[in-house]
Amino acid sequence: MSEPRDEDPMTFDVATLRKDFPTLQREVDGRRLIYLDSAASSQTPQRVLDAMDEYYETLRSNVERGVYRISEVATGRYEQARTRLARFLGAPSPEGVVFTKNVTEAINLVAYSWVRRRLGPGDALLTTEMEHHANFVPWWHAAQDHGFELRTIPVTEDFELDLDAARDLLADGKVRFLAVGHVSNVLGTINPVADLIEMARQANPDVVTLVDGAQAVPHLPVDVAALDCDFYGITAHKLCGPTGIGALIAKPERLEDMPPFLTGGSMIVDVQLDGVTWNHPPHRFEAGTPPIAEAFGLHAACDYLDDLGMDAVRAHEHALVGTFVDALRDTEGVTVYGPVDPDRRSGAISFAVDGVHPHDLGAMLDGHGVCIRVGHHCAKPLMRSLGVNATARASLYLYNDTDDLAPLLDGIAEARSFFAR
Amino acid sequence: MSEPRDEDPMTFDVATLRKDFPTLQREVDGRRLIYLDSAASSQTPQRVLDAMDEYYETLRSNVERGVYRISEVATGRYEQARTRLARFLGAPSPEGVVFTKNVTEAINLVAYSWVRRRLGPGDALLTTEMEHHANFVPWWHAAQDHGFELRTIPVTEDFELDLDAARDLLADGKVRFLAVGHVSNVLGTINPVADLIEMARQANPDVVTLVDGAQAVPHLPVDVAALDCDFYGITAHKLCGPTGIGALIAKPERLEDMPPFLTGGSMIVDVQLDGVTWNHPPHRFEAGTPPIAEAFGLHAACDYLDDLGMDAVRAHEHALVGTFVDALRDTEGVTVYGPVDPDRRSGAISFAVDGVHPHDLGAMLDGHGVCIRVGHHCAKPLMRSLGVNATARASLYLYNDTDDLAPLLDGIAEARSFFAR
Amino acid sequence: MSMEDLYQEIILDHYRKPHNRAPELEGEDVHVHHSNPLCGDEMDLRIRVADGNLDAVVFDGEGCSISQASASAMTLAVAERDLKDALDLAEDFRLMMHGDEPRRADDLLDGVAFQGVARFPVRVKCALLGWMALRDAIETYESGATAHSVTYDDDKDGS
Amino acid sequence: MSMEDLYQEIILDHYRKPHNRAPELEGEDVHVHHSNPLCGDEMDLRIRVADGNLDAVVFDGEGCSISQASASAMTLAVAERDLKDALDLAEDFRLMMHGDEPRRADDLLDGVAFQGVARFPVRVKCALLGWMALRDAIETYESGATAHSVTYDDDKDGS
Ligand SMILES: Cc1ncc(COP(=O)(O)O)c(C=O)c1O
Ligand SMILES: Cc1ncc(COP(=O)(O)O)c(C=O)c1O
Repeated sequence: MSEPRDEDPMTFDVATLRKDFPTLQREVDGRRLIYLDSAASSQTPQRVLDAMDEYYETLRSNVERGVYRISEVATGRYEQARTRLARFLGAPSPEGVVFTKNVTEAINLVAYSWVRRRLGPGDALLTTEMEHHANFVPWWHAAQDHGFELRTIPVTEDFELDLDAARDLLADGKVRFLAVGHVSNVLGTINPVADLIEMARQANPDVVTLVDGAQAVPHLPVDVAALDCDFYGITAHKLCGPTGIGALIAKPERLEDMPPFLTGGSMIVDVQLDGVTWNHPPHRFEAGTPPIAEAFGLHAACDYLDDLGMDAVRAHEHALVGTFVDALRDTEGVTVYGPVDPDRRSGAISFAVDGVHPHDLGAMLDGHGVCIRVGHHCAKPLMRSLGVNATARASLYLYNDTDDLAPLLDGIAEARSFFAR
Repeated sequence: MSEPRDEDPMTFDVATLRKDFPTLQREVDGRRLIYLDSAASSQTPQRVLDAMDEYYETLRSNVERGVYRISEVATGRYEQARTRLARFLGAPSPEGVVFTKNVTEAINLVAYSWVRRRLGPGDALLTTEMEHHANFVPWWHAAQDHGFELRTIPVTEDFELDLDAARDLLADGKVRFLAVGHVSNVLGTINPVADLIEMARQANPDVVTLVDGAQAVPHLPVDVAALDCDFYGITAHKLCGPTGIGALIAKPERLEDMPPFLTGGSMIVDVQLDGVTWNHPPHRFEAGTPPIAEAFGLHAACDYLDDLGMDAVRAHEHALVGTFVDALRDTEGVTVYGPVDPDRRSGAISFAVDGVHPHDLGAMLDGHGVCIRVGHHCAKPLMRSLGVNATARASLYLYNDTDDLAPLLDGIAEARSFFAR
Repeated sequence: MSMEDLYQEIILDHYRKPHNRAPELEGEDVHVHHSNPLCGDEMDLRIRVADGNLDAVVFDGEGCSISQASASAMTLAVAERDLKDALDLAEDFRLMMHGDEPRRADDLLDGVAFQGVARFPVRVKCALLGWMALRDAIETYESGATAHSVTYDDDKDGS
Repeated sequence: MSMEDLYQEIILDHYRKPHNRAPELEGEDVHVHHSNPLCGDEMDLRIRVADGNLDAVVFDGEGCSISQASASAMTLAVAERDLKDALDLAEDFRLMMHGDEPRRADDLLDGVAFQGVARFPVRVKCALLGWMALRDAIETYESGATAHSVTYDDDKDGS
């Protein structure tokens, strides 16, 4: 992804844009709802809901098989969503776009259809200590069953991946698969994934690579072709889209010789009692009735984000995260876990408040109408490496602004005076 | 399931009820849309759409982790959907209800977490020749990889399962798993699943059983406890629910010692770099962000159907399918594939028209605003046993009525005079 | 989109009285079998080559009116053409099915009647079935083989 | 639902000055470790039994104010009770967390202050952590073992 261009810093008007998001209109105890949990799931603009309604209200039918018009149109629109997503991410062709239910399924697909079928004793899979469980447990589980080695890149004191350690871990050439998160959901760190991929290829030209883009695509302009990874995973509910849909974006040739994962209808071309002919990708990997309405919604989410401009989204968050991080660091008793420099981070900000357990902080902030997440954020290995059991996390998105800061700081102050001796 | 009670035959007014379904309100070429493809996907009532909107518009947040109120409420509602579905199906407890993206995933879950981990050379899995690919290909694929034997119960000339043959196939006691469809999506046949399960248990008391309920639950009162199967699969988009969600209903104890299938967030309680503690069922099997809005929608679909009464739905369709089958059988050049007696069948009616290829028939009917499905209906093994490449299928649901029959018959007549010499 | 756009009289004629429909071909050089199990279409196509030209092309199989009629019209359009020329014509037909104006409308003969099918996306693959089988047969011939079998999925037209 | 319902003064007192919080217990009979990794709660509970009575109960660990305060209040409520009686009290507390009126409000001592927590579903498991650890410790003792470790998921309260 590229940093926002300095000339022509596109911007948007947050106050106007907030009106697009129905849940942001509601009040809690007479206060404006301050939503700082978009890293868990983003709000959904009306336009995305309208796109799904259009399907349900005028085109409700199954796809890929109908000879009647509403089904033909629905099928065309479902396939357009694939093309739209490919374009949104700079993927060379829609043939590499497989719709899944979320990014977790996308990663598991690769774990089952590639890693479990190819890695064994003597091989290694390299991931990192800062992964979300979705990009860690599938590899761990596969390693258990298939006897390959799981290696993890540690995190430095600056909350970045330790690239020297990575180089060492790659040195023996045994790493056949690299799985790395693009942006950490806990630290906000933007990882140098293109560099890591290149480094891995230098150690083993046949290495296959997967990037977990769940926290990157909502916030940064992403160009998967430039990253040159084999697989890239996304999840719609974090990028203004609906629940129930995600995608695996793959190099089409990579899918060509992969056996299917889920099997059933639509993913085969022929079934005899004694043999099956798999369909071509991406259909080979989409068994059963897909999330149709959700694909309409995801299409609209790509439109929504592109209309704002991902450069502008990044520019807005870049400024905002700087403000938030600085303010939190200036608050007595607050420790921020994550890079300080907004160039190196996205909008997920983890922090601790002295003497206040994250649970208590979350409850206190809820009393202020402020929604933050507390806990391990599905990143236990990282929590261990940070030496904490849980953190509080405020995470920003395009509808957040500086007016969301004061309620957060007020809540923290109140929690401190309430709980801390 | 029980046949509708004779005393108090509940009924409903189809004309009124059609107003609940937005897509049925639309016209095609100035004609009322006649939707006869509910076996592929049903229409969705407004109430289901409203339930999803409620989530997106007032409670948009992730579930299972939030300490703030909208997330707590959303989590509670997500879990209520589980309880509601358990009640709808007579399942003993919500702990056995795992939400999936469709029934295909539900069946694959069992294929990966049970069958693939337990069956091997010397074992057999018994299924039938009339299965949808979703309940066939996963077993075939597992058999390929793990070397167990796949046996299939043939279909009689009356379009029913051959129970004598089933008994023979079970006789050697090697069948450790039985997978059978409750209602055929092609023939409409209602299979005697409870009897088959008992028969399989007599041959091997430890047999584990799965019923594919995709075509049963929308149309018949189903009581999974009475069936006494280990696993029962459903898919929401066929039962007035949204796309993007299905469920596996399991005996809770059966899930207890099953390893997970998809892995990632929410399905573990602890991850260390050297070990993982799986969460309890059903959460162990729900990795990643679930289809939240879709669960709201499925809940509303259960409410909608229960308010009508599944006995009434069955009574309505029982009468209607009799009328349709009789009328088609009385039409010159039409052959119906499936039981004649409405007691033995549900509303999916496959047929052939002499001298008219199903594709041409479908296109011609589309010109009359009539939506039917043509092709192999993801049941190639059955097609082979019927000796055809494709059939036309008209399938009925609660919003169909006798006024949908004439347009179908008119279209068939026109197709015959157009195409047949 | 009306039924008349799809089912022109000329198409129905080919469907009712197909040309060059036969289960066998004497002296065949290549036999290809193409199927689209999703539609239930099956097509056997046989060619005989003489002096680099298509000396005979026959088809057989099962399918909807569009696929059968298109194959029939195809056999007439490619008769006696040299192999390269026939491939070029097949490409012209394919592009026409994707909405282009045909470059060689005259050479396609009755094949141009299928232009309207382009507006019925699910039927495009039916119209292409015979042409794609022909292309495969010629390529199979050029590779030195005598038989080939292809199964289509929903979206591919062999391109 | 106000913060005051959740964080009563009595609860905050236990949080700020916990009773029977200690990393060790001389002559301990059972040590259990309970954790709820989803919240980041960890609890070590140690008991010493004399003549069938709880001679000493100490806890240690990390957790939110509710879990720490509830464990503190628990140690006072069960002190010197016989094992069966303590289990019964634990069950009373558990049912209170599920919305029931406590049968033994007097015996729960400061434990009744946690009644309001029942209205905060995500915090119920925090309040239960110490009590469930106690129950486990007693059951472990009765089974003849000396240590046990339990990890909770999101929805279970050990019931
Ligand atoms: C009997 C049967 N089983 C399974 C399925 C697959 O359902 P889904 O595509 O929703 O997974 C279907 C529907 O297509 C069906 O009719
Ligand atoms: C970095 C990262 N990867 C993966 C996931 C999993 O996403 P989902 O739950 O949509 O599968 C998340 C979000 O929870 C995430 O933040």
